[in-house]
Amino acid sequence: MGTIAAIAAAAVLFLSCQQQTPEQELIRKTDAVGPWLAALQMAGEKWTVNSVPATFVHTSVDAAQKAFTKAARETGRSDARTDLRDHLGRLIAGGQAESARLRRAVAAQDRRAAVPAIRGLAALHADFEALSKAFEEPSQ
Amino acid sequence: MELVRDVLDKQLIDREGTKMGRADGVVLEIRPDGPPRVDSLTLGFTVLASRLHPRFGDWFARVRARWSVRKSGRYRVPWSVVEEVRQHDIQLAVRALDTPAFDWERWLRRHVIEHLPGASK
Amino acid sequence: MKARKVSLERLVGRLVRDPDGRRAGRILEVEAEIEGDDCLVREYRLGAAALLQRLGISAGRLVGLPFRHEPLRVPWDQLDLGDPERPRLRCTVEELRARQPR
Amino acid sequence: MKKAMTLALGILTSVGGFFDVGNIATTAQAGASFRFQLIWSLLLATLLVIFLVEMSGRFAAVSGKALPDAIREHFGFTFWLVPFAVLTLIHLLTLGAEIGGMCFALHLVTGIPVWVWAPVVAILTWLFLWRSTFSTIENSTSLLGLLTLAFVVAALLHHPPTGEVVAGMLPSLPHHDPEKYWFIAVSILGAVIAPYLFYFYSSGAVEDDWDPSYIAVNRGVALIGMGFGSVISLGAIVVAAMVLAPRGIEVSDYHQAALMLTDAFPFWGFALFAAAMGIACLGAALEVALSMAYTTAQTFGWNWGEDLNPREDARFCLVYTGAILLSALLIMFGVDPLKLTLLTMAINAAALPFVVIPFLLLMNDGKLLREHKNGWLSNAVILFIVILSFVLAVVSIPLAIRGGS
Repeated sequence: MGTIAAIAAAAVLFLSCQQQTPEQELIRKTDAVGPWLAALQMAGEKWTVNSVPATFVHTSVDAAQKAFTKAARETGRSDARTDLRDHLGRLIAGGQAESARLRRAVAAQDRRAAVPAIRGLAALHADFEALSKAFEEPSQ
Repeated sequence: MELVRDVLDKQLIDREGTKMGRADGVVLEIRPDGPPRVDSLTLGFTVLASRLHPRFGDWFARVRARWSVRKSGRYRVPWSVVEEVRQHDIQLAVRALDTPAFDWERWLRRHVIEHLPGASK
Repeated sequence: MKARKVSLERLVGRLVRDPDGRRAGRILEVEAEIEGDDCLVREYRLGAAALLQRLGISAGRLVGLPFRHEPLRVPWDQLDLGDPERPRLRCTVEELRARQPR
Repeated sequence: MKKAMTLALGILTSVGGFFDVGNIATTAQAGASFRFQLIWSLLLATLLVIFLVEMSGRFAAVSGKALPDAIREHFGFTFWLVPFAVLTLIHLLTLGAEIGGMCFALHLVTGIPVWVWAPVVAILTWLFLWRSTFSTIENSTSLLGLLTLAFVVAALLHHPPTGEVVAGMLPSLPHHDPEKYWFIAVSILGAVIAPYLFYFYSSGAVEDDWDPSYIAVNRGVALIGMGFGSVISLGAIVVAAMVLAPRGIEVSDYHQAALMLTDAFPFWGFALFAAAMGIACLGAALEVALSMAYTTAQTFGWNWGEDLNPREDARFCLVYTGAILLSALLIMFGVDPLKLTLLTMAINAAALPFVVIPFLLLMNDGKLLREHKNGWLSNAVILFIVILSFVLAVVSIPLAIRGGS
């Protein structure tokens, strides 16, 4: 068992010594944003075709807002380049605005109002994907 | 018979077939004029605690004395009531409910279980 | 000397030395026999082999090692339990080895 | 005839019991983040759990003893204490995760916050245990558990690319997020090889009065039951890979997983997911709570049995009551159910050596099991997978914590 523990400790040390730039670190800490944008888009689409109930969209938006707030905090705290931080900040603010718009449309049972919100989320998601791809950690 | 393998830690069964605890400890009597004999089996958390470390056992006994519903921390089963040592359990000639081994069980039945709805299936 | 009581579970694992202070092994099993109403101790078994015997497994076999050592058997009258913390043989380890069955 | 019934029921139960909150969480994550690439860890885990469940049933059938009972009897209290403590921790955490899963399923349908449901779910679970007998629990939850087959049907409806699914059966290195990849691999191992599963199984076999004539039945239950169970997990990976991955949805919250079935079943998908999750978690919660009570009662030699009246085994009932209460508190105090689940599954994997090795030693005891003891093949397979899971867990847990996921 001693040998195993030693190997494990060595592996942990080795992997934690791999340096990350502040930009990569920020991308990693905010990596929940993209999946949430995509999930809200899907929830919105499914709501418009009656596949999910309105309450599900509400609670999903609430959960996503928490993740957005956390990501915004990380962005504010980060030492990453200003252009990346500004870009991320705009994306997160956009996500907060579009998800709130989706939530209002769903609450009002207004399918037509939901469509632009869903489109907005899709555009933000595409933008986010491109951004994180640009800063992705090189894999071994 | 091997005392560690066949007696220590074995399930104890009472006269009515109720599982009444395990042989948490075995007490030997060292006699001046003959081979040591098995004096009794002991049961209880205090016995278990002192198996981990004697000092832990003493500490546990003090804490227990303050809180427990039992009068004594260890219950002694004299060898004379051991009827048979079988492959998987030890048959005793007592009734579990009459012994201190069931103090907690009795207390729970009387003070908790009886007050809950649907205690019999 | 009058009768004294000793816990089996505290005896198990104790290191036994012979009168010369040499290690004989640790107590790992106690053999007893029922005689009438009493259950009397016949011998003590010392050493790692006794542990394996007690676990009833060939732990060796599990990792592919052959099962080698027989436990050292100590007749009840050859073990002095005057101080249960420090059990002592009444004979030397060599005498005991010479007396082992087989 | 009775044996055939036992076989059929046993298979149903294991299919139902196999798929629980841990499987839902880990397979959804695996499929969403790595598509088919982590199928190998599911297969590896299934292989081990088949061996372990078969051994556990064989042991109970031959010796008439459940594992905790036999391990303490054979190796003594001090030896058993470590596995016992590890099992207790695992039981409490797993029960918390299952209760969290039920609460989340109710939250999905009602929108009422998860923590509000915790006391309701706790009382419901407790009432089930308090009022019913072992076979009622076994049979009702296993029949309802078949709802989880929805994942398999959905997977087939999506026509997954066979080549990629087969390629995922062989281990490969990830193209991105290696820390996440290994952590999910470990969580899958821990979710499938849940220690409570095979400890519980032996107590269940004793409750059902198995004798050596059940050895063949037992082999069938282990192989077919666990095999089918893992097909459901495989279905969930495939669905997540086909529905969530292409949209860029990764699962960091159960809400994201809840959309999985809506592509295959536009009308029923959402309700099916909630129902499958709720029922799978209820079944597992009952088993985990019982398993905790069996383990504790056997450790101390108390009377035990789910078929007895609560007043005949008061302490046994007290243990499951306390366990449900403690675990429900975790959820009531706002612990995130998904995070709790993933952490628990990784701990399961790390705990494997502690709970499997004493069991393995017992299985090699010729005096106890005679001709039914383990062969070298089972020993080798089990040791290999257990050590592998342990190493992976010990390496990946700190990494995942550092990564903040």
